[in-house]
Amino acid sequence: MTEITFREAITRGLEEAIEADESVFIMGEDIGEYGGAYSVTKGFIEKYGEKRIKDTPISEAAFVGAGVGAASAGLRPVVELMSISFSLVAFDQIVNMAANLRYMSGGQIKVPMVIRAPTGAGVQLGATHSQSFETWLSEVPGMYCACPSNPADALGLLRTAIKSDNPVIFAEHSHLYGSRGDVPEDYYEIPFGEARIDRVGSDLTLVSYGYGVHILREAADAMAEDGIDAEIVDLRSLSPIDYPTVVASVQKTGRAVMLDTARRNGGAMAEIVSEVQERVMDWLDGPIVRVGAKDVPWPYNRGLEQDILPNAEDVVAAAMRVITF
Amino acid sequence: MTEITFREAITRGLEEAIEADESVFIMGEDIGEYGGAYSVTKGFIEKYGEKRIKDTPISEAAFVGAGVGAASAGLRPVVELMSISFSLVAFDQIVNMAANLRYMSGGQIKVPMVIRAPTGAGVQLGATHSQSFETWLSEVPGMYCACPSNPADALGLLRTAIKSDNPVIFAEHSHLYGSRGDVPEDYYEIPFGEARIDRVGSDLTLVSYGYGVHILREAADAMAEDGIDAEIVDLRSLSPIDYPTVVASVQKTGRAVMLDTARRNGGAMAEIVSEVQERVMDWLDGPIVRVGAKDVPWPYNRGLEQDILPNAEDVVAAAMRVITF
Amino acid sequence: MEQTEKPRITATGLVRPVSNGPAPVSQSNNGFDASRVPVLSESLDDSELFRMYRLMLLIRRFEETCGQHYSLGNIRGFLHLYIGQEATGIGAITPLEARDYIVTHYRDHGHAIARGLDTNRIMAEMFGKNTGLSKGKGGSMHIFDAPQRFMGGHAIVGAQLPLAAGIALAQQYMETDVVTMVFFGDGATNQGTFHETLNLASVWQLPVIFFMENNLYGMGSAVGRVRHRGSDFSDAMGAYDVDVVSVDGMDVLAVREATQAAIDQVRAHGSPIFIEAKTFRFVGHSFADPGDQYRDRSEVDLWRRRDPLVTYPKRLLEYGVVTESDLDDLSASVDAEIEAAVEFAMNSPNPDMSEAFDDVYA
Amino acid sequence: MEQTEKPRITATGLVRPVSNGPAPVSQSNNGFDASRVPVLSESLDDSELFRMYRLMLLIRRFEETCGQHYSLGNIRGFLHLYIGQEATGIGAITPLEARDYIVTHYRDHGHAIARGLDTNRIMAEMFGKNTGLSKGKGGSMHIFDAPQRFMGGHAIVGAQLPLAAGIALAQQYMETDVVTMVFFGDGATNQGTFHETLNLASVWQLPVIFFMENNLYGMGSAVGRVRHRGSDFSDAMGAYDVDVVSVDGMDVLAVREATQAAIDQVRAHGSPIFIEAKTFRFVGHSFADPGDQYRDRSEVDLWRRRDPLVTYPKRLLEYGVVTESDLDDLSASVDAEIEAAVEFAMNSPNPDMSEAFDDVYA
Ligand SMILES: Cc1ncc(C[n+]2csc(CCOP(=O)(O)OP(=O)(O)O)c2C)c(N)n1
Ligand SMILES: Cc1ncc(C[n+]2csc(CCOP(=O)(O)OP(=O)(O)O)c2C)c(N)n1
Ligand SMILES: [Mg+2]
Ligand SMILES: [Mg+2]
Repeated sequence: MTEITFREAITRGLEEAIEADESVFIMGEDIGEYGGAYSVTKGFIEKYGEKRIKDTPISEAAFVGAGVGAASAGLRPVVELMSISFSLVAFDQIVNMAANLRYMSGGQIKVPMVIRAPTGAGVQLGATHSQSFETWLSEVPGMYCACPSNPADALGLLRTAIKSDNPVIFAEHSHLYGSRGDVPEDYYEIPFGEARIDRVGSDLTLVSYGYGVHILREAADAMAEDGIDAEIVDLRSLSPIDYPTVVASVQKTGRAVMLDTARRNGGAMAEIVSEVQERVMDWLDGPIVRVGAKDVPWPYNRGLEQDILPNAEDVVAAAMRVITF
Repeated sequence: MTEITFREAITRGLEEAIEADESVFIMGEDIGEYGGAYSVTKGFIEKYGEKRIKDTPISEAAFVGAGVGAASAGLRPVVELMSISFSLVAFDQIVNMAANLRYMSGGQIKVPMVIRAPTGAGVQLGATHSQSFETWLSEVPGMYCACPSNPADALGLLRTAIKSDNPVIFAEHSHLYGSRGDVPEDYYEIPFGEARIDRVGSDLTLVSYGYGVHILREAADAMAEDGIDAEIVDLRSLSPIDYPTVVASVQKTGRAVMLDTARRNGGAMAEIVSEVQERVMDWLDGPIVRVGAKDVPWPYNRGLEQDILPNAEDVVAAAMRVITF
Repeated sequence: MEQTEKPRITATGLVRPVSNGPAPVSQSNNGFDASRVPVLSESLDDSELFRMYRLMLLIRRFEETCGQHYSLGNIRGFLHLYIGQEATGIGAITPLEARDYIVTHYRDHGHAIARGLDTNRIMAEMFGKNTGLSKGKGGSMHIFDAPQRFMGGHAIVGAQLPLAAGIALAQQYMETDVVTMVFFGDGATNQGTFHETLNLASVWQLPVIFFMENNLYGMGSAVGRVRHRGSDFSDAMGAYDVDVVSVDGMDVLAVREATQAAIDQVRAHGSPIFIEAKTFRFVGHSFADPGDQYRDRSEVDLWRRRDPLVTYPKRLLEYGVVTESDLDDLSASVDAEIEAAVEFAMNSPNPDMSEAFDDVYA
Repeated sequence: MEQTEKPRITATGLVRPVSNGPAPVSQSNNGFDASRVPVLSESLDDSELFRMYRLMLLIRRFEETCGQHYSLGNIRGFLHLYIGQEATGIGAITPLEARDYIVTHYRDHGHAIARGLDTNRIMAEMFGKNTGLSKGKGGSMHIFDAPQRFMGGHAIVGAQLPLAAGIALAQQYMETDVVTMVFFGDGATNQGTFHETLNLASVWQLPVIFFMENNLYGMGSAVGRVRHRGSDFSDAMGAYDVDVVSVDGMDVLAVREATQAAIDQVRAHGSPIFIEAKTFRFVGHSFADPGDQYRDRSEVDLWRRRDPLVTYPKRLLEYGVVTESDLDDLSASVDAEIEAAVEFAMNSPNPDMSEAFDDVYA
């Protein structure tokens, strides 16, 4: 095990892939000479050259679509969006092209492309720059969506993503880049659709992904002090969702709180809560309570933004509602 | 009361608004000389002229955004998208501009714009042309989303939409244009967020909107033959959602089935099911079961498409699951 | 068909780089021997000239037959016929090599047939059958044949352009000499993807041919109503420093020569070229549209007088490439092929319900 | 400042319609009296010349102060400084009338100050305070002042262009003579909205000025790396048949004259105009970017030598519009205004938590 940052894990995953597979290349705005908005690809262009590291114009629709085309012709593009907020200008290329091509063509065309994008609110970027569109994109059949919460998962999931013959949305919460964690020395991959029990507990199940897992840990620690033993499920991918693991945990504890760092309204947890209550209603000792950001656009002011964002206290309060139901 | 078609109701609503308010104009692809892809604006350009009826280039991002601009400068544009599937190329203008402007500006700018769009699958248009993006758009704070199921509601909701000082997504299921229904002679409006009890019943609650309500009616009729008395809630708007009405009905019946004509995975009902179970878990005699289209892209073949689409049988089967829980 | 010597004329493709100003330069006349004029074509032998006509007729009859089966309810969804534009598609696609890629929009059957895809399987796709090229999942607007490098059939206006740029990028990356040709209409030039993709292709010098079929209308919108400068697109390319070829899309040989020259250039030099062919659809935008509301009968008639299915065989006869009886035989053979295709489509099974869940993920 | 007679020179705005070819035509010299050369400006009186300098200095000091408060954590999010581009913003915005609209991107404080918005409230917005123009909800990238027709501050590259077209459409619809001016960078020209909006403005002949501040870099991307033809955008406008004005963005009087001519033309005739001002940001793209990784120190130095905050006051001194002591007074007054703005922002309350839920719906 070596401790590295989340950023370093992504960097390592990309470098490995570039070095191992000639067909892998990276494309995005300012990933080359500038070194990437979040410095993930710093030094890449000097090391791997302009063929493998392609700086693009500010034309998300065109270069995401070009990624789809290159993938359909045999390459393995890893496309970086500077922010998942900017995916909107390329939404047609992602949702209607990348995800549908294989099906529309009766299986003739495969699209082995990864779209990496920083996601999430909390750094005061305001309404248009703080979005979490992985929640929408994870609902599109034909694509996968990975949302790692720590360096080891980031590396393992990124390996899987780049090897996948399907388009993958790889959502990196911007709060995580500097966070540290142990990464195994030996090569490993983490398949999509395998949630991770981040913490074993018996009183209630907490479910989230990405940065949300860190909030859950804080909440679980706080509850532990009150003698409440929470289990944490880190989904690791929003598509597919590992229902067996979620359901098993809920069956064990009988209670669940599910957390989105995105807006609660229409967040990824809406789907999971609906599905889980439908599957195991009779195991539930109370409603499944969702926590997420409040239903307003993202404000700039720090106090307002923090107030809108969900935090550990919100999770604890939700847990108490379930426990005292 | 006069019986008119859904199409005629929309046409009437538009004509009324054009005639009553100088600041209302209509903009979209082929709405003028061509008469509109679904003939809603047939004859308008001859009647109202090119100023009020603006044919646009195939530039959804630009003309939706121009609608936002015109609205922010005092007009009341009604923008027609030829299909809600095409909203994707304008998603940034809708989601990040139309919906956020008011908030980002601290309330200084209002955007009284209606975006009308035919929606829904079922006419074999394949993966890219059969989408139901009102489910996503209804999740965006700062916008409303209306989804009428019949001519009277269409007219009443459209009046509200055009008078609203907020952006409104007005989703018209394409199956409905030819359907007929009675419309009151006297002027009326239907506010957003007021669901309609389409059918009173006591055994279980069926919830949907738009074309889904017609499927629910068929299912309720079938169940009635088996002595099951279903109540139907027609949401009429997906944003805001009339939770008091939905919740009251579920409290009364203790059971609910919720239907999307969109894909079940990530459909509008995910949110509503999650919310309702959280609010009234203790009133439930069984899980809330969702019905919706299967989780694959839309195929062209009629048999496949019909199989993927939800129908009355699916609703009945879901109802039986709840009832026999 | 007879093989005796015959007079020939040269096709008149107008080929010019935009930076050279408006003077037409026919790049196809290199090594041209004046003593042999008039000729029908410098570079094509009779069998190829005849094959092109066969494909044109195949498209026409295919499209007419599709119309009938749409009325019968055997074909559904949207059906965009290519009738009137055959000379463009045949002239553009026949000079491509098997290793070249084609990407197109929803008005795609013509291109599919021009590419020589199996008529049976195209028709079966129209009928939504399991034997269709896209197993019945794509339909009329989404014809794919990956082994033939026919990469769709795309129904969102302009969406196919980035895809083509990406395929061309892959060729550049893999250092092949493969050309990617992408078709789109005049209306598609109003989508942001058109601009973004041209810029991308230009700044990266991608080996792609942007082939605009300017049929003067995007659905019901005449070009001049949605574009300030009306229907001449050549100047617009100045923004991208992309070479432009303008050609008469009703003249199959002109299109072929112009396109061949463009293909040769792209294959050799790798940079993008923009071809504009002026053409016309004789029918409505889709089968639902009578096509007479937004354009005058007289305009349609004018173009119909230039119907390539009339003018081209006339030239072939004039220059002795074919005889009347060749044409009769051809007609019968084409009819037989279409009939067989319909038969094949009719008799093919629908996909099994379980197939709805296939092909979502690899 | 003294009011005696003084020599003047004419500013050198290069104003030409694209169709007239490359010959520069100064449209601002109508009625020009050769006997009075050199003059500083034909049309602006001393107080206006001085006011422009005051605004320029106000921007510079405002931006520097914002940088300090970003480092202190009082300003957060992204902060895009306008330092180096002041001459462009002042030259472009000062000739607008109060009834004209301005739309811009995230690099917007300069424009806001040029428009004469309340410095206190701009600063308070940067600090996220309740007294900010957008009540603290917008921040640096989203400055709005609707009564002053300052319509943002937009952070998605290119997204503000359709908005501006729509505002201009409303003016055409309501038959006003109001001009809408929209600012964007060189990088924004690579977004589809740029193309779509120019076409829309052109086909509908909207009264809008597209004002490109070409600072030669979009974040870390030099224009030539993302655009085949590099940094000369004039030709690109041929596609839209939109008149083009190219101007030296470091020369505030040149920008002002060129823009005034454009405004007059748009106000009178209603059709769109495209202005390109070549300028430079002396600092990084945002405060997080040192700005030295993707461009040479020497390039930055070259531009810094043309710093309008040095060259313009020098001219004002040379031509006797101001004295050294006027400049000292001005500096003190600007510092006092900025200091007051910081004071105001510091002392203003944060929005109440309940306000998070206001302004979502009308
Ligand atoms: C983004 C988008 N907007 C609108 C449509 C509807 N539509 C389909 S074809 C078409 C006209 C396209 O015209 P053109 O590009 O000239 O091609 P043509 O049909 O003439 O071959 C329109 C508006 C669409 N499919 N996609
Ligand atoms: C659609 C979109 N893509 C990317 C970004 C990130 N981004 C913000 S500013 C910028 C550079 C824009 O450059 P330019 O238009 O030249 O303006 P400048 O910053 O030089 O004033 C980029 C890439 C964004 N905000 N929106
Ligand atoms: Mg056309
Ligand atoms: Mg720039």
